[in-house]
Amino acid sequence: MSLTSNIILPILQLIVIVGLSPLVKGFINKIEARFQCRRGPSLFQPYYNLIKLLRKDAVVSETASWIFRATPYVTFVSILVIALLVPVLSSCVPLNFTGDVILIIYLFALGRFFLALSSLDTASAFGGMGGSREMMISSMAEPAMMLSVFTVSLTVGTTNLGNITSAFLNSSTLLLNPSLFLAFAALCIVIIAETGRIPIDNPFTHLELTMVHEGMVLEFSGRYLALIEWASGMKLLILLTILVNTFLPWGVASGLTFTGLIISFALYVVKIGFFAFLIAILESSFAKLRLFRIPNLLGTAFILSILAIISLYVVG
Amino acid sequence: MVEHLFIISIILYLVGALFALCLFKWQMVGNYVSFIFAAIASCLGIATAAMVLFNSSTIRLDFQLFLPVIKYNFLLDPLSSYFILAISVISFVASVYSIGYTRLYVNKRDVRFLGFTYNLFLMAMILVVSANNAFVFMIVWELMTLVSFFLVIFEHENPATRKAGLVYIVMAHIGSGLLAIAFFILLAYAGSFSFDSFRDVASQIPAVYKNIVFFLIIFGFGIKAGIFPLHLWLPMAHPAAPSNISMIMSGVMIKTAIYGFIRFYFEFLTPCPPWWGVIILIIGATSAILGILYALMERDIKTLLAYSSVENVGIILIGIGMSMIFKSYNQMALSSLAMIAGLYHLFNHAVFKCLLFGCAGNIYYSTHTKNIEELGGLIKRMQITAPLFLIGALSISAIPPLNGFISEWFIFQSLLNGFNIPSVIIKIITIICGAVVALTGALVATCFIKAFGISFLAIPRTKHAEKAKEVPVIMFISMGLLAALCVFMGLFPAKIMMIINHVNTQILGMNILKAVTSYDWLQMKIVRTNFTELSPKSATVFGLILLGITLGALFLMRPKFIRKFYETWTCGIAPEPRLEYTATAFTKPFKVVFSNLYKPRLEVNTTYSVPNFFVKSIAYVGEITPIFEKYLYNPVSNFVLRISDKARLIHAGNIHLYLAYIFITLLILIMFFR
Amino acid sequence: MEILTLLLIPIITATACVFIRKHSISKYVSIAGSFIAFVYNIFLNYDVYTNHTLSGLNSFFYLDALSILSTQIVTLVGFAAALYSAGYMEAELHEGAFREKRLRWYYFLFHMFIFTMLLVCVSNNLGIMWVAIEATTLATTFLVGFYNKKPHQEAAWKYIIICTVGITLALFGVILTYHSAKGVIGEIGYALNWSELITVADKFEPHLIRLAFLFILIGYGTKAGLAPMHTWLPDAHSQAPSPISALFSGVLLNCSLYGIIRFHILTSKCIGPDYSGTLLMIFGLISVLVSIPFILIQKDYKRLLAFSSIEHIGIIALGFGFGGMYGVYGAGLHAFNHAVVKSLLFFCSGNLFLKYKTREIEKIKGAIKTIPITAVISIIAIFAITGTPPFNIFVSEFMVLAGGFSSGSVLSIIFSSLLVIGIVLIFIGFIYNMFKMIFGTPASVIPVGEVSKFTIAAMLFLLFFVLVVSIYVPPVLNEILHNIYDIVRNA
Amino acid sequence: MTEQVIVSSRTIDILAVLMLMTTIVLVGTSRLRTSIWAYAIRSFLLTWVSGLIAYFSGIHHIFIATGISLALKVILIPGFLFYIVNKTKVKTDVESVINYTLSLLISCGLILIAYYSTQSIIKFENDFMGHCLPVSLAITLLGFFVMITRKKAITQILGLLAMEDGLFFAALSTSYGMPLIVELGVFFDILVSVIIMGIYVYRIKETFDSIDTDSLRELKE
Repeated sequence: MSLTSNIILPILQLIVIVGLSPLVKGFINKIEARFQCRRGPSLFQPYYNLIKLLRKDAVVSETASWIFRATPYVTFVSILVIALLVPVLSSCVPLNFTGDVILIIYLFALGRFFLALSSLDTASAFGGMGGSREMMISSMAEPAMMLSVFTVSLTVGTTNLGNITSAFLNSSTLLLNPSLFLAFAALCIVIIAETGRIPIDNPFTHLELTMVHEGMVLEFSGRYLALIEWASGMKLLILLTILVNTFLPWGVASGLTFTGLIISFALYVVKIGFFAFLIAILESSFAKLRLFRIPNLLGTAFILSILAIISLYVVG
Repeated sequence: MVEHLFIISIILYLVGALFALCLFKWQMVGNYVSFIFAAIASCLGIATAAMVLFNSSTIRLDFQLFLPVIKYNFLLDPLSSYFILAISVISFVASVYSIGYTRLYVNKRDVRFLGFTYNLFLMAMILVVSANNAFVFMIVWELMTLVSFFLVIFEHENPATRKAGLVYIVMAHIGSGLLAIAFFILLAYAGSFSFDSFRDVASQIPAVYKNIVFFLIIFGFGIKAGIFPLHLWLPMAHPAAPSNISMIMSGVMIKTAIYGFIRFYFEFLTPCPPWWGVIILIIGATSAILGILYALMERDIKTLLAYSSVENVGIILIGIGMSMIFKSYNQMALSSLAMIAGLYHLFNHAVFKCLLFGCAGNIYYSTHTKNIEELGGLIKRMQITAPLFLIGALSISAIPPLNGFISEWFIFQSLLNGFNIPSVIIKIITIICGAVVALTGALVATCFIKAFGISFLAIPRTKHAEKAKEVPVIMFISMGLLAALCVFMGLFPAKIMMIINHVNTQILGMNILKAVTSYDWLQMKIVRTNFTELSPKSATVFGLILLGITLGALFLMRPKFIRKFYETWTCGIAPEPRLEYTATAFTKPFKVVFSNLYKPRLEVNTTYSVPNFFVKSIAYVGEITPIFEKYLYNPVSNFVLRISDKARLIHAGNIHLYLAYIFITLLILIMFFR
Repeated sequence: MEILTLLLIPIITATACVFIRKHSISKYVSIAGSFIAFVYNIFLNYDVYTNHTLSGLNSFFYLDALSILSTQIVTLVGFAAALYSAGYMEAELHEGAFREKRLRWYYFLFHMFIFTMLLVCVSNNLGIMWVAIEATTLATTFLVGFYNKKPHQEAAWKYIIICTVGITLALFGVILTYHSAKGVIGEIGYALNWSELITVADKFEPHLIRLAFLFILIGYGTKAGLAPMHTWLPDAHSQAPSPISALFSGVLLNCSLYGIIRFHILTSKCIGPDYSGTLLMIFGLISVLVSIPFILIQKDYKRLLAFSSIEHIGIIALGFGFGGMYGVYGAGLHAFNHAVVKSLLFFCSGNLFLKYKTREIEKIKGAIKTIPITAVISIIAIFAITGTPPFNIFVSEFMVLAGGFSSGSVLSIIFSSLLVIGIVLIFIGFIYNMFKMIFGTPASVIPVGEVSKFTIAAMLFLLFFVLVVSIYVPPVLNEILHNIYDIVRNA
Repeated sequence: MTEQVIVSSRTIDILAVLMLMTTIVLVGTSRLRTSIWAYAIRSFLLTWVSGLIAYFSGIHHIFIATGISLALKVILIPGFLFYIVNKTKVKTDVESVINYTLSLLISCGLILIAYYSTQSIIKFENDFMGHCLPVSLAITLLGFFVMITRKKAITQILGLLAMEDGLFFAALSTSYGMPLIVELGVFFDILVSVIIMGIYVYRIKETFDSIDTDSLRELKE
């Protein structure tokens, strides 16, 4: 592929992911508000919050060390790098060569690692609690995620998301595979766990004993909080993107034509919107699970993904 | 040339040992001398290994010295030199580190003895991986065990240390006994002790004997490698030894067992049936997951690191096992891919585990405690140790762009390639191992977040931690080297793979360097498999660019950004250590989730100043049951002792009985052997 | 003639010791005597080394590689023991364990003991060999009961009764051999001379020889401490003074085994090696297995060492039973190594006893603090005796095992595998007890410091051989071992 | 084969059986002095045998051996034993571990074993003195048996002596005795060992004030 595309596409992807991620949050909040018969804040409220926070100075705990101050940047940047590794509008990913889905998973781990550290850094009990719970949930989610990803990459024969998407685009019959549906189900559960939505974790609570993700970031403020919020928003969007562009890749531009990009963008927005809508329904129709029920849910995901693999191997 | 270097390095080790012993008065000097000798010798070792590897040659040294009937053969081929490389790198670093660390003991204990055994230990390890003769191998193997045993019981006043030493030497010796039987069975076919003859008869040994040898080897080397459930000695001995010794034991000594596995399974016992590989694979997966689960529950930082060594050995064995499976299905390219994964992780683990043990040593040096519950806030007091430990922690949890990630990635790639295996069962087993590795990775991250966060961050929990201060500079120099190595091996995997490829070409006869490396559109060398490519270098570059952009944008948005410092909000009270989250609490969720494995036992006993009203103190005891000791080791040993106790009736002290023995023996012989 | 001189040296020393009343002199006399014997024997060594056999007094004496190895061991350990008893008995004397004038008899019997053992090794006539072996028992009975308390008398009684019975049975074997030899040779006088018998052994009457070997095995086996005839051994070893125990384990057992081996060679020349070899293997293995439990749960460290002697005699027997280059060479080397190391260990135990006044393992702690030199030496010796590389016993055990595995027969492979397991278990027992005694911090107020110079000298002397042989077998020894292999093989 | 040889061989066989009977007496009796007498008689018979053999084989050194054994085994040693018995003033009856009828039965079994195990050898000998080897083996085994079952220290000595008689008889009957030097050595050993044992019997009596070997059970695991 030409040099121009290698310049343009990354920028496009970054703009889309970075730009749209607050909107997704806003959208979900709006829908949920509707379900609760409220008018709810405006779609663009998250943008206002971010801008407000970015304008502010930060208050830092005096027990905290440089780890605490480095964390927001690490998290944010690691997510940005991931944003370059997933196919968003076009199936040819700019940084295809730099890494595959395994790299993506471990880049998420990088951000999580630093968040958990900084949660311990400010000698407060809530942070540690949030951190340990977060680690527990993500560890439980890890095998299911890995296996469902493996299922997909084994059907296609590559672990590069870009190649996966294009392969599915080229032959849609590949997609009609029961094991892929199992993998899809598993991945959905995993994504909910990873992004800390209900029923795993409640992103709106600040009730101490129920906090998981919020507990970790409790001590951040100002610019740091903005970066972390934004990063988590982007994480949600990226995971959704992976989901849609892997399992329903229709319309994703294979080349780099202007029209193609426009179409795929439009379809992309629709798909993401759809899934955001589903999340909103889910969140407003379920209650949060007890902490030690969560492993059962993730275990289910794991079983699903194992079934996916086995069916792939045994049936073919 | 090379052989001279090799011999010189061995001699230097010996000289260092003797010097250490000879300098009676000046312990400090003896200390310096012995460790400097060791450092020089290990440099020579590095040079030797590098030479052999780069003009991938094999060099034989045969001596007919000393003992009559037996020859002393040594062989430097790529495989052994790869291990010599690892050992020498680690021992160089450790020697430099020891110069500083040993000050802890000067004029308190006999440092001369430490230096003496230390040098012998390094020499023994080098000889183990270069021996080419069963007899020599057994000698140096046991020498290694013996010397390390003396290092383990260096502080023998402490009963725990004595127990550790006892368990270590006993288990190690059982292992060597099994090894000896394996060697002898091979000898019965080869007719000579030399490994060359073993290689020659490899194909002629009948299957049943091969299987016997296979299992003997699993146990013989497995004990040294610390695979579950033979790991018992490892978490006892490694913490008991001085930190500079645990660096080496955990870093490279247990790897000599891996060397043994490779030697046997890829040279003496070829061709091996697939199920051998499967067994190794399963053993690896089990050790990995169980090792990290036990590490998670540990509060003693060195024990934690020891358990994590068990886990990493497991991961290495997964690589080796995959390689064996592919080899027995004659898919050499994949086999060498898996071998790359295993050997890469082997080197990585050596590096970061050595780094981490070094940091643990620093902590012990300045706080005199190994219990992380008593630490905290060290990041402000030990400002160089902290980042070093962080780098170690990041790379052991396989966080890109550090070296741990690369080998993890390769492991995943080779496990994914399991779909090439004909048998469905094995396919499924490999993929389940993939899931296990994923879970392990996540748990490792948790474990080391705990280790780093609790011991380095927030407020000191005890006086030890408050009074902590930075350690002598010389200890950093070495560990800085290791940290740099972590980053380097993370960013330039192709270089390391070039080295490992020499090993592959030797033991698998397969050169896949072309297949696994290529160039991207920026003409940077990247790693690739049949699934995908990986270029941590450029990923990092892009990451840095993006970081720059982010910072720039933020600066533009608010040029004069300032931070205000306040104390943490703890619901109104002033923050104090007792409010902090502890290591136990941090891993509590896992204890609940995996309670079937841990069988946790907890008791809370409260003492009242006024009964049932005013609590004076609450003692909380929570511990996990060591199931392997309880359900495996104790029953066996009790059984043996009970039998022996029964046997005492033979010597009842009655002379008539004694005469009757003779009489009956006589009659039996007369009746039946006449 | 040279051989006669070798025999005269201890006799002269013994008589001299009787007449010297003062211990301060007699100890030097005995040391000197045994030292001369030791040096002299080295020269004899070279004679045998050059011309393979040596005979004297119109072939009444006969020296070949097998016997020179034994005499070498006798004189070597004998010298060390003399050196050691100089220090040990003096310390005991100061303790008031016995009156000074009894020491004369101690030295007299000591050297008579050495004399009888030398006679065993050098006599050409198998009958005389029998007489000499019986004589060793008689010479040592009073040494076993030297302290003359209840346990010592009991040990002495058991010792003399059991051993005499055994030896008596052996006499039956000798008679049968003589009978069958007369059938072939006819001429009476030389009919029991080894040098004659070996030439005509193939013409013997097989049934007689088979029966004869059984009696010899039982009889001399009793003296050699092969299980299940070993029962006298722990008692005698634990009750005798440490230098005597050292001689017992190191030398006496070897001498009796030497007798068995002679007949083993005859038998295998007559009816092939399998019969006697298998018997040796069986008894060797039984001895190893029997010793395991008692080593694992032992409470008395001298008994511990005694049982370990049983094990090692078993290993030597196994080695000869396996046969083959590795087996025989290893067995011979093992005999030497075991003699040296075990005597060294008994010396260590003696020092422990002098320091702690008890033979119970439980009551000893932190020896490395109180008697550092002894402790370090005993650590080395313990690792050596358990066959841990890089020490000498490992080499010989390794060769014996190699002989077992490479001999090809399934039985011997099974036996050697069992042997390996046994060795490992015994190692465990030893190390466990070593931890109890050597390490840790001494419990009560034991004065720090070694007891006597002589004891340390003796231990260092033996330690030297331990360390040397563990990395280097001297050419003389090597040649002798090869000759032994030839002797056994030519049968 | 000349008349005289046959006669003497028959006589020797008869003497052999007599010796066996004395040994059975040793097994069967419950009186210490009786068993010492039995030993003396057996030794006398043995001396007779060796005299006979010396006579018709005409080998001179056997005469010497005969003389020595007469002096030693018939006179000296029994005398010494009687002396010990008187000196230690033990109760003069023998306790046995197992009762007498049973031990007699067992001794029958032992005699059978002796015959059984030597038959393969006798087959190859001429019929001349066919009983001697089995009988001597039987005597040895019986002596051994006595050592095992009798509790008194002295009876153990007697058992030992019985064994040695058996051996001498074997040596004489099969091959006209051993070479003289060996014979002398053996005699010497026997004498010394009996003396030493006697001394120990005395000492044990002193310290344990009984010569019952059951009291010697301190040394055990």
